[in-house]
Amino acid sequence: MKFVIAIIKPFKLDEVREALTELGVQGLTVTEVKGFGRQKGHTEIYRGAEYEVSFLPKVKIEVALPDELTDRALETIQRTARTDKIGDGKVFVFDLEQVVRIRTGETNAEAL
Amino acid sequence: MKFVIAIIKPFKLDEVREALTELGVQGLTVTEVKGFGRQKGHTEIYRGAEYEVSFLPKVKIEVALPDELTDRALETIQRTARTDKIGDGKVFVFDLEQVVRIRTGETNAEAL
Amino acid sequence: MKFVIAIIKPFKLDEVREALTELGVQGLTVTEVKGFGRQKGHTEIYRGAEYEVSFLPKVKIEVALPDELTDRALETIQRTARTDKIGDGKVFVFDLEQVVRIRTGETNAEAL
Amino acid sequence: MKRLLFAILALTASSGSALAQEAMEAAAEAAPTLSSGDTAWMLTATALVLLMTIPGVALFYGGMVRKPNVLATVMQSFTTTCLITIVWMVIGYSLAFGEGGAYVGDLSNLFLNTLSLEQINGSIPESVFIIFQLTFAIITAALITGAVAERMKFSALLLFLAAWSILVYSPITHWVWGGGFLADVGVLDFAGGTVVHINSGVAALVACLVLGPRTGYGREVIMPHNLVLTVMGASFLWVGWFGFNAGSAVAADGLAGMAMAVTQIATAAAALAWMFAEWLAHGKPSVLGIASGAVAGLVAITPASGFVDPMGALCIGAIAGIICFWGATWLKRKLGYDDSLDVFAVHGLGGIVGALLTGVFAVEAIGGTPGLLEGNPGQVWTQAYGILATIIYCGIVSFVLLKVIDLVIGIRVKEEDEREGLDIRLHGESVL
Amino acid sequence: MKRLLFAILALTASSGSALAQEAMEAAAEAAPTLSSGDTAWMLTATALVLLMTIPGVALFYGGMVRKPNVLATVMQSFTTTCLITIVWMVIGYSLAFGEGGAYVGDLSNLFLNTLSLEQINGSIPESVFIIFQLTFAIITAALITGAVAERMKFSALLLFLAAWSILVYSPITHWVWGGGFLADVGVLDFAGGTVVHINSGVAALVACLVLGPRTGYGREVIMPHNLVLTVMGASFLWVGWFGFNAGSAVAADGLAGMAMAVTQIATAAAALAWMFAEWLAHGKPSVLGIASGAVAGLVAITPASGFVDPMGALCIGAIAGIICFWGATWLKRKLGYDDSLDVFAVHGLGGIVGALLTGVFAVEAIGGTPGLLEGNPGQVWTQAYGILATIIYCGIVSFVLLKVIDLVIGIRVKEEDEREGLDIRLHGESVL
Amino acid sequence: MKRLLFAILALTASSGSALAQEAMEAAAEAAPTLSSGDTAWMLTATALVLLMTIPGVALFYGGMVRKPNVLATVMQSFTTTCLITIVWMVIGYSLAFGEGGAYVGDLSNLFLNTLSLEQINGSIPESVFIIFQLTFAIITAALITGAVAERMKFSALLLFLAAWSILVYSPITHWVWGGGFLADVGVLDFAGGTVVHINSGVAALVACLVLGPRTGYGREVIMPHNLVLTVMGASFLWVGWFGFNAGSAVAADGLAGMAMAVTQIATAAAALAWMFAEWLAHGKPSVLGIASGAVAGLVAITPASGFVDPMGALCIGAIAGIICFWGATWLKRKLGYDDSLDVFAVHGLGGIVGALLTGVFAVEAIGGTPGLLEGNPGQVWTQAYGILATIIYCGIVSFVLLKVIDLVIGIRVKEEDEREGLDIRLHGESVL
Ligand SMILES: Nc1ncnc2c1ncn2[C@@H]1O[C@H](COP(=O)(O)OP(=O)(O)O)[C@@H](O)[C@H]1O
Ligand SMILES: Nc1ncnc2c1ncn2[C@@H]1O[C@H](COP(=O)(O)OP(=O)(O)O)[C@@H](O)[C@H]1O
Ligand SMILES: Nc1ncnc2c1ncn2[C@@H]1O[C@H](COP(=O)(O)OP(=O)(O)O)[C@@H](O)[C@H]1O
Repeated sequence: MKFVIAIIKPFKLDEVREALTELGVQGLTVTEVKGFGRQKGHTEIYRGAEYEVSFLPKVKIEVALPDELTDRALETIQRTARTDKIGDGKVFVFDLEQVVRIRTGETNAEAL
Repeated sequence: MKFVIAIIKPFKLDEVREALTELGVQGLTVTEVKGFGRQKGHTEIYRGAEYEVSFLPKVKIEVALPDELTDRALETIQRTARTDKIGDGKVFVFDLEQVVRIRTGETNAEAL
Repeated sequence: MKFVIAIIKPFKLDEVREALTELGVQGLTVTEVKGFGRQKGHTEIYRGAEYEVSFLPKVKIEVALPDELTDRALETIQRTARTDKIGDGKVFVFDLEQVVRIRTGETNAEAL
Repeated sequence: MKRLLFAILALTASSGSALAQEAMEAAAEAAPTLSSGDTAWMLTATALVLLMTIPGVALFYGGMVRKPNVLATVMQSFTTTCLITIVWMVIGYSLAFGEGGAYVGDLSNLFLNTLSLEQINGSIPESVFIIFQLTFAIITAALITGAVAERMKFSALLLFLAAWSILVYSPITHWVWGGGFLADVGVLDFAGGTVVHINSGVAALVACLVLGPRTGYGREVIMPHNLVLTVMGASFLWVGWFGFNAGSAVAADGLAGMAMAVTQIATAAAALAWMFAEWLAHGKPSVLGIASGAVAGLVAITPASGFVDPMGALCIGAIAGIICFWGATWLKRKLGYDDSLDVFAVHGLGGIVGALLTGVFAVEAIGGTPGLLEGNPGQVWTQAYGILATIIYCGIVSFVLLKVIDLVIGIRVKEEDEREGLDIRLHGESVL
Repeated sequence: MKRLLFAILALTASSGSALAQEAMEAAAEAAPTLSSGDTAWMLTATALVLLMTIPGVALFYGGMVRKPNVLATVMQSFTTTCLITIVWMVIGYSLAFGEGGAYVGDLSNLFLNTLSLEQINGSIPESVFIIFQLTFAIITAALITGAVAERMKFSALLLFLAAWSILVYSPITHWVWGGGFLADVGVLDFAGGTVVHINSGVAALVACLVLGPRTGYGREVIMPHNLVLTVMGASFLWVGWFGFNAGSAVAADGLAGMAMAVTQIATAAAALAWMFAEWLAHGKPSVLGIASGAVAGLVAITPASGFVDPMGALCIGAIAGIICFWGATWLKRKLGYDDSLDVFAVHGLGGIVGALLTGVFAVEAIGGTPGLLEGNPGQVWTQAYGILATIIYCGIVSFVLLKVIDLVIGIRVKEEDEREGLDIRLHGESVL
Repeated sequence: MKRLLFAILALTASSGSALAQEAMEAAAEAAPTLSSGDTAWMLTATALVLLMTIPGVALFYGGMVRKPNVLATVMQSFTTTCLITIVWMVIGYSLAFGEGGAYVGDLSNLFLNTLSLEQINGSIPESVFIIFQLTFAIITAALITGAVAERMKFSALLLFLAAWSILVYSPITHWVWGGGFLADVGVLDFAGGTVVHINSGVAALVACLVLGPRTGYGREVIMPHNLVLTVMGASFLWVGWFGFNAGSAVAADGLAGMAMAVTQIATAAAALAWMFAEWLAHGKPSVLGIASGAVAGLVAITPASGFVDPMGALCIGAIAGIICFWGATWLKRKLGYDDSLDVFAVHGLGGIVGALLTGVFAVEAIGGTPGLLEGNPGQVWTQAYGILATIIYCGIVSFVLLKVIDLVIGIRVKEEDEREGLDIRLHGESVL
């Protein structure tokens, strides 16, 4: 199994989620994060004091997948989250050793 | 060492934390997340416009563990976080290569 | 490639980010989290009801790195995030299998 | 001819105006006329008392619940405002202030059908008096919602508050202010210590007992989610209370001024008393503490505000602050009930303390009635009588009402709704 | 000599005061004098109406947008307050209330250069009248911002509102309250159903049509980020509206009192009507619903508030609540325009309903004019005439203004700005 | 007999009332009587000024600090309200308005022990005057808290403000309004430019210098956490300021009306001036900017509000907006002190600008005193004299007080408390 972390632009979340659902993904977890990268942040000025705000709001999607779905999931995320503007984000793939579904105690493949 | 990510229902957090502490876990990190899964979300209606809110509030626990504690930790989480209702959440286990405690520079086992 | 998760004290974020940038890190992702550990929380009292608040505000930095940068990054984080007081936090290192940059489709090293 | 002479004499009197003034006033009493000054103040006072409920109580309570219930909580105050307005217009006002007898008014003013443009009450338009009094009916009902917060069914709450306002609030108002039996025996209640605060406090206690504690109460962490809202609410309560107490003079005169002054002093005293008591007891002064203390002081000075002087206010405030602190911390824990936002400890206890101390500190030169300290211990008993009557009647009727509603439609939300939060489950909304 | 006798007679009249009073009043009408009571109320009413915009409208709107636009949204109300103040002082007041003709005032009061300390308007200082009226000009402009929220350029908005206030608001005010042609034909508009609400509602509709829908509208989730703010805003609107409607009596008298009473009743009725309609239609009562309903009721009773009685108010409120609910849910979806915060559905529709129903429910004993129900169907047509005149003039001029500004500097922000949020992009600020 | 004739003549005068009116008024002056209209307005004005501090200042400041300090910050305003109420009742009022001499009042009114129901001050009850003035004492102290936000010990702050109110605020009030030496030389300060704003601004500057900058100041990001609160606070300040300035007429008359008008105009002008200055200087107009500008305008018009006309107000506002913008951005950075929320730049500078410009723009027809523009340059010097006296006395005593308190109990929290946030460390609470 793989565990995929995708950092995307917030307004793309619904689109990505729907595309993954169509692919057969049954669950995922979302976190609001702040991203720092090539995309420049902005300046905020409060009564003359300028602050370089280097972080931009992003959304992090975490999703556990059976191996066979991983490539298509990557492709799907990349396609739907893309706006071709800087700051579109990244996808990271990890090896996932074990999964347990809390409600049932099922593990691994069945637990996804 | 292992790194365990557990997605649970928010009101179970204190119970799970206490159970893990009893087990000997010395630290963990908690994030508020939104989960999408088999448990259905709800509908919000604002002046006639219906929005399917597919995400539910969940809590993510991250905890690094020595290998020998992992199984018991998994079991503990599963037992305490369980309500037998859909949406109880998942536990994911990863291999953890290295740990450093910032304050002391200790690494790996001692750093947990 | 490695994926590093660092839990640090919130007011150290800017310092750590700058130090990593100098090292050549091009991007990272930040989440507000709550940490439980050796550092004790505090008590809140509302109209006589005492609540042990065991969680403290922390910041989680996630950064994907080429292997060769990892050691120096670890050292940098540890140096800059350190206050020598309990609760300074931890750094976790994972193996990262794959990276995709959404905007361009570049993968792995080029995608970082 | 006598009148002519009198009038001329008046105009020739030494000061050239004092007597004339008196003559005019005497005449004015004979045939009451509208005073634009008094009317101006009472229009304002009405707006101020409305401000106490929306957004006052709404925010005061909204800040103290957990985040997934904040909209449901502010909605309760807002809806109560609307609901009681209609109830009052349809029947409540008539039952409270219609002629009637010793226990309740009559039905002569249903739907305010007798109200005319020219009708006057004292020196202000009847319409202003009606709406001023309505704002009291509103806040009394809205206060109760704090005790049942985070777990009562919205439909059941509306039913209960409408029925309660008609069957409990209107009659008790009639007893005290509508020429009923408590007025007759001389119970002092300037602005509603009995009618508003003991009344709502007792109903609140009964309601939270009938309803049972919140799921997880005493075991899980149930903390206020945003006390900034609570401080805002307390601020609007304080500012609005000038309308409540000084408005109860129903005139812009020295009595109104004195009521405002003692209100300010008692509130500050109670707030500091609670804060310092907490500082001593728990090691830290909290903003929830000082805000709660301020409300306790406002409550306690309410019945007294037209009867006591600044020193009396200082004492009443300080005593109320400490007793309500004790009620919200020690007593509640001891008795084990879950009055979510301490309506009983603050309004019930505070109202009782205030009503009794009115009997102690009343100053004849201000309100016309001396209190214990001026040698009239009987007033304390009279006050106690009023308190008891209110507690017994309100307690019983509230209990019966809740039980009946529970039987018919149920008063408590499902546990699942409590877990997920009332905002989403009952109202389909959430704060992001 | 006749006068002497009259005066003496007056003082000797049976009641000893009634006649004297009348004599005084008659005299007072001849040479108007300042009434401190009326002035007290109008100073207060002015503060109350200002409260409606800041923080009222600011919060009402601010809570309904998405979080990255909240500061931009509250800033629009705040800046409008400042901008219109200057516009009004420089020229707006003169155009609205300067002598002039049937369509617009003249330029005799530019920069308020004729204002003196002693100048009186009725029984209050001219200065108070000017600022009271200013607060109406402010809120009318501020209301429009709700329709263009989350996507209009700040600079274009300021330009538009300044020009609109001069070219649309001031003339229409003159038509109705400045002795213009709508006043002449007998259009009833006690506190601004036409001048304020239909006017802002129509401008809002035009503006959101010219501007186009928000990016993602209808496809993406665009939800209110914090309805606690919206409830607070609705509360300040409600409380402040007492100044709006009862203040429009420009005196602290029975008419002001009646205006306050009917305002309270209609608002509650509309709020409950909207809430129950929603409960039926969508299964849940929402706080956004009841708050919107309250505002709809406030809007609808505005033109009627000095003309109808409590029963009329109850009907007007209930009808307006349901129609505005229908407008904000069904009609808007049907027509497909993106009026971000439903300014047209609430203020436009609500204003039209209220203006028409004023013609239906007007009671001669209250405002001097009978309505349809008292056998004067013509009044409904007169009302319709006023509505139409306002819609046509306001619609055309608003459209032209927006098109011109669009040509010159552009009226819409870049899509990127919309995506990232106006707070950061236009104002360099954010809520953490 | 003369009086009789006069009275009859009065009643027979051509208009039938004008002369009678005058006769009455003349008589009234001889023996002052209560005016219900004036009293109505002053009751209201008192509520409005209280609104300025709670929730006004509390929110204005609370929104500008970092989130972990927001409760501590609003608590400072709330507690100050309570504390100064008691201080004022016990001794402050007596020192400020007791007979006394040129520099300070006497102790004849300790604990308000001479206050009676009938006592009158001008045309309003003494009780109302006392509480109205109390609200000024409250806000002056509360304003100071902005300079020491996020790092001062709560206990030390309470001690300092209590002592400061007694030793600085009361005497300076006596100088200007209590018949003291600044009144004698003819310093114009209608509503407190000197007494309230320069005074609090200077104390604030001294306090932040003695306290030292916040940990991380100038290096770390220290940004306002929620400017919605700040805009709300600014709104309540603005609305409440009508009570502050128009209330300082202590009557509901033409002067009150004019004060309200110029307040509105100057505020709008200053807000826009700050906003446009910032737009030019930094490329973006910010909501913090326009809100700050509004407060700067309110401050600057305060001393002038009973003395200038609308054009003067426009100028004063515009000038103050720009100077305070310069003070909060350029000057503060240049001098390097850390006045957390710019109390000195807004209230100190704004107060000085306003006090001086009062001497420039004063109009004899309004306030009885001509200014520079009407050929009386001396008034500017008189104003400067008042400013200097205040700065010197306030500066020295504030400094000594702080140093003494620092020696005895320490005035600054531990660095750890600053890092973790005052809410949790000092008050055991947090906003979730
Ligand atoms: N090395 C990295 N480790 C973790 N997160 C990263 C890394 N690089 C980028 N990110 C995340 O991806 C987001 C987008 O990256 P950015 O460099 O701005 O644009 P792009 O993805 O188009 O190159 C960043 O805001 C950050 O959240
Ligand atoms: N494949 C997945 N990857 C990541 N998170 C998941 C995945 N499946 C479920 N989750 C998380 O677990 C939560 C519970 O899952 P759900 O399917 O609703 O119920 P259950 O765990 O009882 O089957 C989800 O809300 C989501 O946060
Ligand atoms: N085993 C762990 N797994 C995950 N997070 C941990 C673990 N131990 C500590 N942490 C995180 O690190 C933070 C600091 O740890 P703590 O024990 O308080 O101090 P120190 O790092 O100085 O030993 C905690 O608040 C928590 O967020």
